[in-house]
Amino acid sequence: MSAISAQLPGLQVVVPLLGAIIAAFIRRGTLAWAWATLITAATPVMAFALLVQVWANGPISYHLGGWPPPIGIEYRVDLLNAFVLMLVSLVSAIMMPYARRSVAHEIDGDKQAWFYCMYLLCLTGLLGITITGDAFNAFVFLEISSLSSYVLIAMGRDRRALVASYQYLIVGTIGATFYVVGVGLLYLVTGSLNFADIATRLADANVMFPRPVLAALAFLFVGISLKLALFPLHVWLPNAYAYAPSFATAFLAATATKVAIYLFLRIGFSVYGVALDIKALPISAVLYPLSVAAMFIASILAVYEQNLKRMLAYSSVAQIGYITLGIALMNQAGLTGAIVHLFNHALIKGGLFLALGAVVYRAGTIKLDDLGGVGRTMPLTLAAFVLAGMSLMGVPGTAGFISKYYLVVGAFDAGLWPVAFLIVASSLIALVYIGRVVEIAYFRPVSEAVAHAKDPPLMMLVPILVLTIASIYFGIDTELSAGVANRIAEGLIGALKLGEAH
Amino acid sequence: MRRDLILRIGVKLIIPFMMLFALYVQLHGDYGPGGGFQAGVIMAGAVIVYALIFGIEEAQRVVPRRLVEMLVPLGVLIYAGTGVIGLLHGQNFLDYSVLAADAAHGRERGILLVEAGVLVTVSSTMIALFYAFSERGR
Amino acid sequence: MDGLKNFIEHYNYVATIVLMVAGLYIVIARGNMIKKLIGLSLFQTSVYLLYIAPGKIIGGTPPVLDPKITVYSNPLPHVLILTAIVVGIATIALGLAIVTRINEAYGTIEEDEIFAREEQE
Amino acid sequence: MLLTLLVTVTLAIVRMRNLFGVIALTGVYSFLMASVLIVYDAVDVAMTEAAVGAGVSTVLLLAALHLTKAREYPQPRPAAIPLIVAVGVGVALVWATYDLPAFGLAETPINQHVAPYYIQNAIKDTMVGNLVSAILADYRGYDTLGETTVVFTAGIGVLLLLKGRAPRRTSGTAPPTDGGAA
Repeated sequence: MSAISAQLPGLQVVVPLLGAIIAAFIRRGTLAWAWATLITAATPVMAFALLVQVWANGPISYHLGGWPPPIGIEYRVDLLNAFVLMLVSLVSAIMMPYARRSVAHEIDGDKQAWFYCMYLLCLTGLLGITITGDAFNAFVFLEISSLSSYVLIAMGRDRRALVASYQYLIVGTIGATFYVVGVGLLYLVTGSLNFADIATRLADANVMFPRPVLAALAFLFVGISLKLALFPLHVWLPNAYAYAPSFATAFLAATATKVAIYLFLRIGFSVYGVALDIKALPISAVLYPLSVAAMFIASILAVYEQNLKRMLAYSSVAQIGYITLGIALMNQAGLTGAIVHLFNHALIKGGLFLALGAVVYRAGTIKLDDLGGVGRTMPLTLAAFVLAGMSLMGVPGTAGFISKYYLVVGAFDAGLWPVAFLIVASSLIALVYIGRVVEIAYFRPVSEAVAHAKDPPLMMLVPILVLTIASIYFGIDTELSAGVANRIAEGLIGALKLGEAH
Repeated sequence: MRRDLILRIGVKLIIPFMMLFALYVQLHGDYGPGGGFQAGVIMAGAVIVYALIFGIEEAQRVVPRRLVEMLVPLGVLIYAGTGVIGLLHGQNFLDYSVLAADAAHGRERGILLVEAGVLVTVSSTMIALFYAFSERGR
Repeated sequence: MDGLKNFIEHYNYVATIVLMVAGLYIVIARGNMIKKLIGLSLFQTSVYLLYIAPGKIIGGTPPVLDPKITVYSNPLPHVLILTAIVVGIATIALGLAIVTRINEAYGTIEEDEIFAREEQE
Repeated sequence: MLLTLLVTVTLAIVRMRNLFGVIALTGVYSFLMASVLIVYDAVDVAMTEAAVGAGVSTVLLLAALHLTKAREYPQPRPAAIPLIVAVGVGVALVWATYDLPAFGLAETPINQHVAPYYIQNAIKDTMVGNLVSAILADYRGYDTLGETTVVFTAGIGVLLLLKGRAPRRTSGTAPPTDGGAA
């Protein structure tokens, strides 16, 4: 037993990778789905075991190939990435039962098996980015997850999915190349690729080569921002989410951007923050205006959107703005808010997109005007949608409220009461776009498109309900979300090397 | 193009040498430039040249598409499987030192195995890409 | 004079940067989807020099061990760039497959025409 | 100097409108790049670049060009914004690299920190004399597994996209309704 637990960090990625390889041999869609479900279900178990280990004994270092860093590649698990691993794998596992019907409905029969292979590769890539302690290894796994997500998106039925996928490919590759340039500059000035090793050598490098050190940060920042869809670099996201198959949208929305945000935290705090005075770097100065712009402009764009998937996609851009705002605050409460919102938003958006996928499955459309009265023909689905939507707005008693609460406290702690006001004000816009759906779904006569629709089969309904209930539950019991996030923020801030003021 | 006897015979003569060269690049990778990736590209090149001259159906008779599609994941499986052997011996993933009596020989063997995995995946993927693009044209 | 000396010592960086700018320009400015992918691959290729040039040691030899030689150029950037090349070609291959499908679906691979068609719908 | 030639070819690629010519030029570009890499002692990389850039990518580009039968025509796109973005990135990099160590020195961080370990120990650890192979397949073998997985992903991805369903006709089909899944 102890032998296995020592190998857990490796297995966390190797199991889905082997799963994906074996899935490529499978021809039958249903069999591939069963296999993918089995593999996916194993990942949160491992992530949970890792989280427990790290919680009790501190960071774990796992040397791939037996070579110690910086000679070889290291997997380094601390509380932050154990938490993200847990989040990504758990949400994926919850979604898997849903996948079967939805994928069978939207993807041609002979392509389903490989669709699951792509999904497993994407999961492998995301877990690999999260767990690795090596900057270049993160790039390799970033590309695994990116290439597979381009394919997942291109599998959408609408021909616009192809264009969306192409645009994402262009933007994603530019982002990845910027990331490589940034890593290259860091490598030039420190001679190392290991995050922790770079951090120890960066302070000296900054004395000798201050410009490349700053430029590296800029390139990493832009590269990752393209991936995490930071406003105004989000243009690829709405179409990609709108035209991808429903399951792919829900999976990517709940996981991909979250992992990019994690990578941002890792580089900003664990590499730069440990070596240099993070408050002297222009991170906050750039993040504040962009985050606030995202919160308002993207939310307003959501209000005017007819296609509900695009509406939620714009809402995602706005929600990412809240997370980056929390990062920009750089204090205990703000960072806790950012991390807890990372968690809550994954649950909320996962639930919302799954609910929309159910509407696609039954009604065949997600154009708002066609969905009059859908709340009466698909009562449970729409109830879930509305509950998750309330959590999205941040109604007290929901998970979304907890995130907003910490963010507002963080803003006050930083002495920025206008920012606190903006957080509350922008949340009201979410009330408008979710309210619009409520109005049409419940107060309009039943339209032709939804007349014969009904709630989806149980296998699809249960994941929707689980995610929705979770996005309420974590507003009441905050031990696992905010409790852990708080300790992570404590760790990140405690490791910072701050300027003279402290 | 099909009537061009010299071309056809020339290609038939060249292809064995391309294959041989690919193997040389593969196995010589330990001591000189080369390795699984480069060898894979050359190997695929041989099949593609064959297909260009003799037509795609003829090429698929020699190297069936079904086989190529199986080989794509097989290469990665060889690579990852080599890593798993380390796991089974209680070492970390991809630790090749367990593959032979002493660590250095084990690692040498491990490098040979994973390079073979790379060769299989790269060459079959290149051929698969070629088939996919050329069949789409008809 | 000092500026010129510095320019020559950093000529490899300057060339790298020109390639990078050209590639990025093609990707953003051009509307033809194949041309964009070519620009993308130029952009990726330019990074190779950024990594490899600084690893070259004047007087060093390629990193293949030989008892007669003592100074080798740095092998690690070579390994990283090998990986980057492979990733690059994989991306381009996938991109071309998507472009082929776009051409089948729209009958064109000019971005502006595609957007114009979507406006009409 | 080779680098200057490389820059010249690049500018020609930017200017040229004939896609066939552009693809031929990218082949030239790759060979030049390979030559530069040999000068920098990166023989393995040069070999790969020549095989991939001049071989594989040219074949793929030509295949795609053949399938799409596309010609790039001049379009009235404004060139100012792209130029500003691209040049802006360039200026940032020039600014950044200005105080990096000059070319060819041994006393730089990258040549001092991790690399010497490989040079001194590779033959003892792995019995493989080509350091690139030793690092590629062993010390950083996990990256290479990832790299092989990327190839695998792209391979299956392209097959998924191009296999099966007969090509839809380019015109005449009604666009599917909003949101797919009709």
